[in-house]
This record gives sequence, structure tokens and C-alpha cells, in this order.
Amino acid sequence: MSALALLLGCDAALLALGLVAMVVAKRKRGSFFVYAAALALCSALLAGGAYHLLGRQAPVGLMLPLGLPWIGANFRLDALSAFFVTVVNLGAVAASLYGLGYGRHERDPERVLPFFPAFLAGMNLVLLADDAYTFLLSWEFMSLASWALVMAHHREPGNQRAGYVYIVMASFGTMSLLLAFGLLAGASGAYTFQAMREASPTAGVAALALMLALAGAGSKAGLAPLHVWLPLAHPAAPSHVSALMSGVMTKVAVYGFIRIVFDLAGPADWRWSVPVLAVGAATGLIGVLHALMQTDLKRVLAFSTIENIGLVFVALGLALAFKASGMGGAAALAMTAALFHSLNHALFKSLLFLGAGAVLTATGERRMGRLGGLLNRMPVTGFFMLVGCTAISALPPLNGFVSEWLMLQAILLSPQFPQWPLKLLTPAVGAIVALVAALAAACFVRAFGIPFLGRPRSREAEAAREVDRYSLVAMGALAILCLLAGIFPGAIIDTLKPVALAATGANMPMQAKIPWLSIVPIAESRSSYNGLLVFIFIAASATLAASAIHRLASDALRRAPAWDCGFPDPNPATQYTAESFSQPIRRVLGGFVFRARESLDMPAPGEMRPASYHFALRDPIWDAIYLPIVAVVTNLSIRLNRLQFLTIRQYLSVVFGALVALLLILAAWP
Amino acid sequence: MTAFPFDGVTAILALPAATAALLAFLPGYRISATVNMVSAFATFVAASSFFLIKPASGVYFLVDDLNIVFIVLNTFVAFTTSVFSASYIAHELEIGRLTPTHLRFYHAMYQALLFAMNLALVANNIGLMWVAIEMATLTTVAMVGIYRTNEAIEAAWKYFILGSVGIALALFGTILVYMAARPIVGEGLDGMVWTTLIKRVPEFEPALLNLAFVFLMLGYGTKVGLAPLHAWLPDAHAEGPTPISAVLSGLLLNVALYAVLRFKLLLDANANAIAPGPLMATLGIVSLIFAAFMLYRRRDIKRLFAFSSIEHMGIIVFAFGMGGPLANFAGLLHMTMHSLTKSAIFFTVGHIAQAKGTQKIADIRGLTVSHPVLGWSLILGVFAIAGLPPLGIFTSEFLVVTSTFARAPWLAIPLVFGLILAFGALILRLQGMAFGEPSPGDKPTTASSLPIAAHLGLVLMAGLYLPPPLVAWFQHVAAMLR
Amino acid sequence: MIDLAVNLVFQLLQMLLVIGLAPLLTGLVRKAKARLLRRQGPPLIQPYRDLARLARKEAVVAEGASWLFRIVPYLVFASTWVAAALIPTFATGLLFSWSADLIAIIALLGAARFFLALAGLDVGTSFGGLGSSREAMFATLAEPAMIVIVFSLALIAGSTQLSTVAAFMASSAVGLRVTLGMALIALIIVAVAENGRIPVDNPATHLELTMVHEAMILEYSGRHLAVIELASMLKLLLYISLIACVFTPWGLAIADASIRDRLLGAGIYVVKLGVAGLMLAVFETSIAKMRVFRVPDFLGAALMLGFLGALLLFVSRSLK
Amino acid sequence: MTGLSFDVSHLLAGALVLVSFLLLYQNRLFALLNVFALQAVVLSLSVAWQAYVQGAPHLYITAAIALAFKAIIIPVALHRIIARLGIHRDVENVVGIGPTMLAGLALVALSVVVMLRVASEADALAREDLAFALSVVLLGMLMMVVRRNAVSMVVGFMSLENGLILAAAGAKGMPLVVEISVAFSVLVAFTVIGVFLFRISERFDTVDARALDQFQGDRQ
Repeated sequence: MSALALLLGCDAALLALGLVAMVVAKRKRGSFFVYAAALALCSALLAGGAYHLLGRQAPVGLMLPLGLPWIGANFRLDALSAFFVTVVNLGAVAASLYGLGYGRHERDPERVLPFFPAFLAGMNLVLLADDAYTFLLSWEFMSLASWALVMAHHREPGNQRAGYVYIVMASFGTMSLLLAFGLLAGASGAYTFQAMREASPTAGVAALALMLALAGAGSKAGLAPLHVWLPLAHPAAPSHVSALMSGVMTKVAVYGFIRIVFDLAGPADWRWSVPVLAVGAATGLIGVLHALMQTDLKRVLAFSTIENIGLVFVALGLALAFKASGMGGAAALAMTAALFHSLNHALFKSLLFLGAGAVLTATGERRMGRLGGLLNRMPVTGFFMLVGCTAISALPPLNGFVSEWLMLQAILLSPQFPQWPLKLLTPAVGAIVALVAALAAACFVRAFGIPFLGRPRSREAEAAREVDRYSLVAMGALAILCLLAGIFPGAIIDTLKPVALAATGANMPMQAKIPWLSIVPIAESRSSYNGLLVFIFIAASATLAASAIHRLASDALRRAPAWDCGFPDPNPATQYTAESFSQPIRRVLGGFVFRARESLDMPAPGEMRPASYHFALRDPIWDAIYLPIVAVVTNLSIRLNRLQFLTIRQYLSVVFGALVALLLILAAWP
Repeated sequence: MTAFPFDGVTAILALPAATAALLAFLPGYRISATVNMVSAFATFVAASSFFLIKPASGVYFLVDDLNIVFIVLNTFVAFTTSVFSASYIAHELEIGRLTPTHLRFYHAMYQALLFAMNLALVANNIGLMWVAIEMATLTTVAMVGIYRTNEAIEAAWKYFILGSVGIALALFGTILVYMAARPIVGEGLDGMVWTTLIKRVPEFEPALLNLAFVFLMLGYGTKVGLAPLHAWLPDAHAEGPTPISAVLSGLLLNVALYAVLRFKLLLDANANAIAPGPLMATLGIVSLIFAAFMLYRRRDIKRLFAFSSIEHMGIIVFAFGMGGPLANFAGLLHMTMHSLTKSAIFFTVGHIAQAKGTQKIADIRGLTVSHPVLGWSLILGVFAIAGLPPLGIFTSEFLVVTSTFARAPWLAIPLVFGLILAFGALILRLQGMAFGEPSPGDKPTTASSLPIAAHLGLVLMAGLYLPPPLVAWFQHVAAMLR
Repeated sequence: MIDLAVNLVFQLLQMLLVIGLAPLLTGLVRKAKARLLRRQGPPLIQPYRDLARLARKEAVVAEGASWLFRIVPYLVFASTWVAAALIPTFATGLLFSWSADLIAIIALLGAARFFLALAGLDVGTSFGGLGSSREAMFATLAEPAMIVIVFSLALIAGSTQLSTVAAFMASSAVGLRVTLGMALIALIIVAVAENGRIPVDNPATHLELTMVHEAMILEYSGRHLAVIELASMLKLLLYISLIACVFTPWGLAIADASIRDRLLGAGIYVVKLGVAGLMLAVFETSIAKMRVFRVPDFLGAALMLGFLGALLLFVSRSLK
Repeated sequence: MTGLSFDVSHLLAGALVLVSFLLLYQNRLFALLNVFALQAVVLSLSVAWQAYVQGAPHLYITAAIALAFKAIIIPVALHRIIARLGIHRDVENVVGIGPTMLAGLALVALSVVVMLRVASEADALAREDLAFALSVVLLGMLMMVVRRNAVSMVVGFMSLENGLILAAAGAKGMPLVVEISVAFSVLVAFTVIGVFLFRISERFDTVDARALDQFQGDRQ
């Protein structure tokens, strides 16, 4: 039995589990049963994917007599699919494990449990699909299942809107992909991916397919300006589902883009990499700036997802450009960076959302302004969150740094582009990537510092307790993976080799042959990085310094009230808040990005009224694109609606007019 | 040659006709409802027999691969609707919206409508087809107005007038076809027999055919509900009893569509006539986009889905207008799926309206909380109608959009635009109804979820797995439709 | 094998050298500034005494501070030290220099800053938050500027590996370039900002609303403060070394050089540090501190310069 | 077909179009009804002539129906309805008489142009007849569109239907003409009954004067 059959079997079992869950959802141990079963199945899926990827298996295909009857439901497992199956199920295993504990707090289990396994199955099926119909069916099924999960807490304010915006944008994305596949399949309807590969489309078709795939996959991944649904929908779902949506489902979208653009559509002109690069960079910047402005912890994480997706698409755009310019090694490097970052983001974003869920469980709060001091109360969760925040801020020796480092290395190859626009654009993109990374670090200082450090800002935060063991194990596993991926990046790069080879037709240097477990993107004299050594160095020197000082100097410690320049204030409200932390950046960058307006009302000395400070942010993308669309649709529908309240005579006039018009056309017909 | 051979055709015509006569005199609604159901089921069985024994076609009747699809679908939905009707109508009697006399009339008319529709579908004579469709119109007019409220009567009146004008235009088109046929086929009955016409049509005068098609398209298009000829449709759906809404949307529109298709075939076969495809595609797109916009401003749940019917008829007509094996296949599939889905939705909506005591969308909230079965059925139904997988309409929309984009990209853009627009409107309304704090109104309903489950089950199955014989059949018909 | 051992010894030597010299450099700058202001100033070795005094003292930790507060000093110190160890101060191609390139060094400093900013938030005082938030803003502008500078350097030297860059700069292949000048100015601006020197921040101030770095470490005392102070001294040394090795690579011992060359290189390095320290003192005394919200403009200038440098490089290459 | 029979049927068809114009010209309801009765008579003559020419006796039935039903019963019934319901006796125009006549002329021209495109081998009578029938249909519809009163709309509809009967009778050998004319008579009867039953006194649009503007679907 091939790995593919195993994977499909597990997917079918997940779907069946969804049906079972409808029955057992309200039972006492129902939630535990469903998550345990999902955990087992996802572990099997993970094992299957990893086996295929690590074992360098040849692609296998399978056809089931489902779907469109004349082509059947085609499935295929190749390196690219296997990699993403691994990534997806890493997240899925963690989320299921977390669900074992977290699920007990669910008020409406019957609105979560049936859709959770269905969502997992949908994502896995997208990765295995080998024809347009199966792909889109699974794709949209995935959207639907996640929509149902977003709507699980439908009575909370804002969630209905979130679900609505989400599903409409998902529909837009599906339609774009539908058009892309229609283009690639041609008029005769060659919907299998195999037929599309063999069709070798013209450059124009490839370019159009690329743009449609960018819109379609991009809307699911959260590329600006199609990202608006993401920060609404991801936080609305239960936290382990948020982890899946943010950490994993966006990767499925990345997979869709890679599959269409690098595998099916054939080579596009280098010019078409420019929009990908530009959109990616813009997305990264917009995402992280928004993330810095948010005060809801889960929304911060959701916007940060947008940022990371932007970075992935920057790397994908580079891979496209390098590939189109015939620079194989560089293309492989950029592709590896994109894939590596996808993996990393799946790990740390899942970790962070699970952590946010733990905070939510412990305090019932997502607003950072009501949290604080949690590190003392939830030390383990806090530690894992710290690992996640460090990793996502691209700090060595954790994994986030490695993929961004690879990305920058790819960007540094841009002088070799033969095309001037790329030569000039890429360094600018590089600067933006650096800016984004720096802003992300600031963002996560804030996202960790405000809720976990300082003094509790509310009674709920004061009373927080550590969460259950399942949740901690899930977060711990992800944290360890973040560290491992950071200190053994060479192994991962080598694992990605067949994927990058299939996508770009070239390879990075074999990392396993390089001494000391360093990684080398192009050549050792050019650049290299050794995560393990840096990790050991830091650990050793920190230990050395600490022990030296403790041994040779003092190790006495005294607890005392905070000094605070001699003006300690017992009120926790005097602490810096999330809003005040980002105020300098808001003043520097927010003016033109958010049209930020600040107003300060400072009473004159002696006046008794309180001072007040307000600021308002507007999302220019929402204002510039979505509001006009809504306005136009509303306006037109109001105008057209009058047509439904005419008199019968007026309706007859319409019929009469249509008749006369058609007769006139007939009379004028050549 | 027997004009009226005793076989399946006789059965599907005689059964409803006889039942109609019987029901007109049968007191007691319970027994009537049962008779209605049994007869509808028998008709369905008789129609299904066409798959096995295809009756020979004569000058009056014709059973070919095309109309078998329509007949079987029609009789099936008619049967399930009668099951739904039985559980629905009792409640109407309880709350006093209908009297037993009305019910007797209602059941008789129901069967009369089935007779008229079956007649229209099996008619080989284009004149007979016209008569049958007029009859179907009149019976539905009578049923739309059955509640005798001002609104109902106004809706019926509007339907009647617009329908009559449409039917007059269709008649003129029919006469024109005969005029075109007469010099070639000869005078008399032969000039109206479709099977004869289709054989000789390449020799017909193209200008007359063109003119005829304009009239037929507008005439029968009115009954299909294509914008801008649709005005009667929403009110007729909203004000009549819900089973009739289901029948209107699920069946009558199809019958009119069938007539359009028959004449499209004639025109296609004449090389010199204007290709009917572009006109149909244009009307289809216009209907789709227009209905999509209209969906946003609906306050009444039945009107909402009536407009959704206009939208889907637009898609179907567009698909047939595009032609080609893929688009025609998609059109047939879409029509089948739409009939099943839309009638299921109306069944659900009927129960919802009874449970909440209102048809106003704003007063229906939180269904998944207060009535989980109805709420989730509605969600499933709307998802199906909105073209979400893994439900059947997704398959047909997939085929329509992909094949259109490959052949005529500039047409695919408005198509996709309309689809997304309609999707947005439907989901907007759906979310408000299905989620949130439930609105008051918790009357128990004698809901029969069997028809809903049967329809949605079929639709779900079609999205995942289409049986090969069905596919072969549809492909054959699609090839026939060019 | 012996090579390896020699390399290892020199690597360790370099690590000890930087940590040994860092307080001296700070002392030198303070002394020079004092003399420029016609003050006597503390002795050169005063920073060593301060550190020793602080280390011996009892550490006072605010109530409510978490465990993070107590390990941050060591993390900051370790990151900075590792980064400093990776810079070719007096010799290129040291043992560990291949384990990270310039980008990684920047990121290591970023890690140090990240943890310091967290520590600033930990006690929950307004000053700590103020320092963290401003530091975060400066960093968001300094880092891209730094990357653009790296980009220019990588463009010229074909590498981001500092040893390779330094070796290339020391060779005759590199002429005098406008780009290099711009990169130098940009790097100096970034260095000033990163080390919290005037005009961005005043390292000698307390109780002033404009303070940044000092505000973050306000709650630290005793050995913790000592470690953090040492880390910031190291950071100053690191930036000066970085500038020195890239822009004044003269006397740098190239890989596989003899031990004599390396010792000579070390001597020259100390001289370079001294000169740079004096120049810093002169610079700091001759200008005034700027408002916090002028700093973005200051750093933006660095970003622009770095970018312009890269563009000019393209132009000059294409003209060639 | 002889020249004479051709000319006569042509004349009658032309007369029908002329009467249609007369209908458009009327601005009193009773006059309108009288003119309509005239049109029915002309139609009946035309159909009878076709019956005679084609040797199709069943067309006499159609002619008889037209004569009895449309020339006598309906006008009388409508007279009574007008009297009974106290309907305002003026024809309310949406468009003035002048523009209406011009539009009518344009419609006739349009139908002639459309019919002229029919290649010449189709026999001339059918072509001319159809042109006239199409004109009558279009003029009838025009009347429905530009007249506000319920009664004049009914008249317009019936005039439209007269065009259909003319076309059907002119189509030599067409089967089911009688059935169709009967079916249509039923339709017309329903309309008239509807007008009466639902007391559609002035406008076609609302079923009851009291319901005027009260119900508008789900208008918001």
C-alpha cells in the first residue's frame, strides 16, 4: 500500500470522524474522543508525509471514481505535496493535542467538533489533489469548514461580520483559481494536472494564470489588498482553530500558488515576478504595521500572519525571477527560503496562537490592555510564548532567523539579474524585508511584553493560573521544533532539496557535506551560518558570565519595591500599554499608512476635568478598495431595486421595449 | 399510427388528469393529500419507466433523450413536493389561512398543473406544447392567488397579465415557425411536429426563423423568468403556498426552459439563421447580474429565493447559450441540481415561515439555535444554491466558468462577477437568519424533513459522485444540444 | 590539527581581548570628553572599578519582576559578546568567523536589544516602557539602514562574510569609491544611534524624559547592572571594530598569517580603537542632543545614504 | 390563389391595421370599445375570407367566435363594467396621441422591414399578411403600454390577440387555429372577469382601489 493510499484513508477517516462528531459532540467525553482520534489520524498523516519526503520517494498517483466522472478524482503525492502535508499535519497534531485540554472549555462543542476534523481533511485533500476539480472542491471545502469554525461563536459581536467577509473573499479566491484552471485546461476541459503540465501553455497564458493564481491563492493566504478578511476571521475562531488557520491554512494557499505557478503554468516572463515581489513586500509591511497597532492579542497574531505571508511571497517572487532569468541555484535558494519560512511560520504561529488560547483560557481576555504579569502566573506558557516571539522576530539562534537570512541571501544575489528593473527593485524589497523584520521584533516585544510582563492590569489577569498539561505539551513540542529547526537548518534545507528541484529545476549546495553543520546558500566564502554554534556560544557565554559572577562576586539578591526614578506608583495603569508602546512608531510611520489622527485634550492647571487622549486609525486599503465596492453595490442595488416596484404597465413597457429592440436588431442584422 | 398509444406517456398524462378530476370532488384534506402523494409517486414511476422502455413518438407525443431528463426530474420533484405539501398544508389549515374547500381546489389544481407540465414536456407538436404551457400558467395563477389576500391576488394578477402577454408572443413565434415550415414540410399537422421540423429545418427560410425565435425567446423567456421579463416571478413565489413556490421554481421554469431549448435546436440546425446562442447568453448574463443585485435588497425570504431562481435560470440559459459539450452538460446538470436544491430550500423555508410565523428575513434570526435541523438544512441548501462544494451546483458552475473562460474570457468576467455578487447577497442573508440570538417564535412544526433530506442528499452525492450512466446520458443530450 | 589549535587560541584571545578592552574604550571616551570640557574626568580605568564595584554589590530586584528580568542581563551580554567575537578585530579567518556573517551579527545585536526591551517592560514602570518603546522605534529604522549598508558592502566585496569583506577591502582590488564613503557615513550614523550616543541618546544622563537606553535598565542594580553595562561597552567596541575592519582594514592579519603578524595586528587594532574613541569624544562634545522624534530623520538619512550608495554602485558598474 | 382573393385578404388585413390606429387615436372609453368591436368585425371578415379562400371550413368557427365574442359580448360586458364601476370615461394617456401615432407608424415600418427580409420565395401573401399581423400585434402592445386605464389595456391585449388570430388564419393549413382562438378567448374572458371581480376600476396595477399603493411586495 502506498503512502498516498494511507494518506487518503486517513483523510476519509477524518471526514467520517466529522460525521461521528455530530453525534458524540454533546456527550461527556465526546470532545476528548474527537480530538484524540484527530490526533491519531493526523499523526498518521504526518508520518506518511514525512516518510515520503524524507525517504525521497518517487511521486505516486491514484485515481478514484469520484468527482468529474470523465477524469475521476485524481490524487498525487510528490515532494511538494509531501512537504506541505508534513507542515500541515505538524500544525494539526499540535492543534489536536491542544484541543484535548482546550476543548473542555468549549461552550458549544457541537459547533466545533464536527468541523474540526473536516477542516483538517479539507486541507490535506487540497495538497493531494491532482486535478482542478478535486483541488477546488477540497479548497472550497476547507474554506467552508473553517467558516463554520469561525461562526462557532456566532453570538459574539463581530464574528458574523468576520465570517461573512471571510466567506465572500474565499469565494473570490476560488473564482480566481477557477478562472486560472479554466485557462490552463483549455476549451476541451483537460482538468487533470498531468494534462495541464503537458499542455505547455504560451507565455501569455502562463502570465495570466500567474496573476489569477496570485489573486486566488493570495486571497486565501492574506496578500494585500485581499487580506482584509484574515484579521477578522482568524481571531474569531477557537484558538486551536486560529492556530490552524493562521499557521497552516495559509500554507495550503502558498502550496496552491507554487503548484499552479511553478508546476502547472510553465515558465512566465520575468516581468511577472515584479508584481509578486511588490505585492509580497507591501503585504509584509502593511501586515506588520497593522500588527503593531492592534490591541487584541489574537489580532496581532493574525496581522503578523499577513506579514509572514508577504515575506514568503517575496521569496517566491524572487524564485520566479531567478528561474525566469535562468539562475537556477539562486532560484533554488529563494524557493528553499520560501518553503523554510512556511515551515517556520507554521511552527511559531501555531505556537503563538496556542499560547494566546492559553491566555484566553486562563483569563478570558484577549485585550492586551487587560492583561499583564502573566509570566509569573503562567511561567511555562510564558516561556513557550517567549520562544515563539523570539523565533518570529527572526532572532538567532531560532528558526525564524534562518529562513529570513536565506531570503536576504537570495536578495543579495540580485545584482546578478540581467534585467535592470529587478536589479533596482530587489534591493528596495530587501530594505523593506529588513524593515519588516525590525518592526516584527518591535511588535513581538510588545505582544509578549504587555500581556506577560509588567503588573497585572485586571483582576482576571491577577487570578490567572497555568493551563492544562495537554496544552502545555502541544506548545512545548512546537517550541522545541522551533529551536531544532533553528540550530539544524542544514538538515531541513537538504530535505527541501527535491521540492525546490521540482519547482525550480535546480539545487542548493548539499548542506550535509559542509563541516560543523553550517549552512551555505551559495558558497562558503560568500556567506555561511551555523545555528548550532551560535546557540552553543550564547548558551556557553551566558552560563560562563553568570557562573563567573556568582562565584567570584556577589550572588545576594533582595526584593524591593520598584525604583522607577524614585516615583513608584502602585497603580498598574501607569504602566506602558499596548497603545503607548506603539505610539512612537505610530507617529513616525502611522501618519501616512493609517492616516492616524491623534488628539490630546489637556486641561489647564487647576481645571478639574480629566485629560484625555484619543487616536483614530483608518485602514486605507479598506477605505480605498472595499468601501467603494460596498458603496457601488449598495447604490446599484438600491437603484435596480426600484425596478421591482413598477406598475404592470411599466413592466409591459419593459417587455415591449425588449421586443422592439430585438426586432430592430433583426432589421439591422446584415 | 395511434395518436394516443397506451404506454408510459399515457400514464404520465392520464394519471394526473384523472387524479385532478378525482380530487376536485374528494372531501377531506388528509385523504386528498395522500391521494395526491400516491398519484404523484405513480407518475414518477411511470416516468422512470422511460429509461427502460422508450415510448415511440407520434405526431402529438415525443419521448427522446432530452425530455426524459426533464420528465423524470419533474415527476420526481412533483412527488417530493407532494410529500412536503402534505405536511405543510395541514398547518395552513390549522391557522386558518386555508379552508377545506380551498384545499380541495388546491389539490385538484396541483394535479392539473402536473398534467399540463407533463403534456408540455412530451408534446411533439409545438402548438400543443404552447397550449400546455398556457394551461400550466393558468393553473399556477389560480394557486398563487389561493390565499385570497390582497397581496396574493395582486401577485396572481401580475403573473396572469405578464404571463398572458408572454404566451401571446410565444404563440406568434409558433405561428411564424409554422409559416417557415409550410413551404417545405407542407400544410397541416406536419408543419408543427417537432420531429419533422428538425429534419427539414435546414431548408427553412432563415429570416422567418430568426423572427420566430425572437418571439419565442421573449414569450417563453417570460415564463423562464429571464430579466427583464421576470417581474411576475418574485411576487408569485412569495405570495402563493410554499409547495407552489417549490413547484414554480423547481419545475415550471424548467418546462419553459425546455420549450426554449427545443426551438434553439431548430435554429441551430439552420445554417443561415442567426445563432441563438449569443442572445441566450446575453439574457442569461443580464438575468444573473440583475438578480444578484436584487438579492441584496430583499426583505422577504421567499422573494429572496425567487430572485435566486432568476439568477440560476440566467446561469442555465447562459450555459446553453454558450453551447459545446461541456457547457451544455453543465447546463443540464445545473438545471437538475437547481430544481432539487431550490425545491429543498423552499421546503425548508416553508417550515421556517411556519415556525417563526413570518416571512420577513429581519424577523428570522438564530435558526441554528432555535431550530437546529431547519437551520442547518437552510445553511446546506443555501450553500448548495450558492455553488459551494461538495454540492452539485459547484460541479456545474465549475464547468460553466472554466469552459467559458477558455473560450470567451470577456464573457467569463461578468459571469464570475455575477456569481460572486449573488454569493455575497445569499450568504449575507443566510448568516443573519441562521446565526445570532434566536428571534422569538418557537412554534413546533410538523416538519417532514424527508423531502429536504432526499433532495439535499442527491445534491450532495452529485457533487462528489455522478453515476456513469447519468453522465453518459447527459453527455449524449449535451451532444444533441450542440 | 595544530592550525586548529592555534586558531582556537587566537579566537579565544580575541574574545578576551574585546572584553578586556571594552571598558577601557569607554573610559577613554569619557576621559576625552571630560578633558574637552575642561574637566579633569575620571581615570581611564574607572569603568573597570565601577564594574567590579557593581558586581560585588547585592542585586536588588523589584517586586513582581519575573525570572526573565534576572536572566536578561546574561542573555544580552552573551549575544553581544558572541557578536563581538565574530568580528575580525585584528585578524580575519578566525575559527568561528564562519559560523555567522554580518547579517547574523546584526541579528545577534537585535536579539540583545529584544531582550533588553522586554526587561524594560518587566517591572511594569512607566520609565521602563518608555525606554523599550523608543528603543523599538530606533531599532526599526536602524536595522533596515544596516541591511542596506550590508547590501552595498556585499555588492562590492561579493560576500556578507566579514572575514571575506575585510580581506577584500584590505586587498588592492578596491579603489576609493563614493559608495564606500556613503556606506561609512551611514554606518557611523547607525552606530551612534545603536550605542545611544549623542545626538540620539545621552549615555551619561538619568532622570531625563529623553533617555532611552538608561530608562530600560533603570530597575537594574548590582551584578545585573554590571553585566548590562559591560554588554553596552562591548557593543560600542563592536561597532568601532566593525567600522575599522571594513573601512580601515590596514594591518589586519589575513587568514593563515604568522603569529607575529597577528600580534602586530592586535597592536594596530588597539591604536585604531584609541583613535576612534577620541573621534567619538570630539563628535559628542561638538553637537547637541536631538529630540526623540528627530531621530527617525537622522536614521532615515542613513537609510537613504546606504540606498544611494547601492544605486551609485550599479551606475558605476554599468558605466564600466 | 387568384389576384382577387389576394387583394381582398390584403385589403382586410390592411383595414385591421388601420383600425388598430383608430384604436390608438381614441380618447373616450366608449368610442374605444366601439372601434374595438369594429376591429373584431374586420377580423371576423378576414378570417371568414381565409376560410373561403383556403377551403378550410373550421376557420368559419374562428370567425364566428371572433364575431360573437369580441364584437358583441366583450364590448357589451365592458360597457356594463364601465357603467357599473363608475369608471372615468376618458382614456388616460401616458404619451400623447401624436407621439403615439408616430410610434405606431414606426412600428408598422419596423414590422414591414423585418418581414421584407424574408426571402422572396416565401409566398407573398403570407409575407404581407404576416407584416400586417405583426403590425397589429405591436400596435396592440403599444396600446397596452401607453394607456393607463384597465379597460383600454384589456382592449389593447385583445387587439394584440386579433393580430395573432389574423396571423394564424393567414397561415395556410395551420392546425389548431380554432383551439388556439378558443384558448385565447378564455384568456381574454379571464382578464375581463378579473377586471370586474377585482374591481380594477382605474388602473391595471392594483386589484382594489383601497389597495392602491398599499402593497408593493417587499419594498423598503
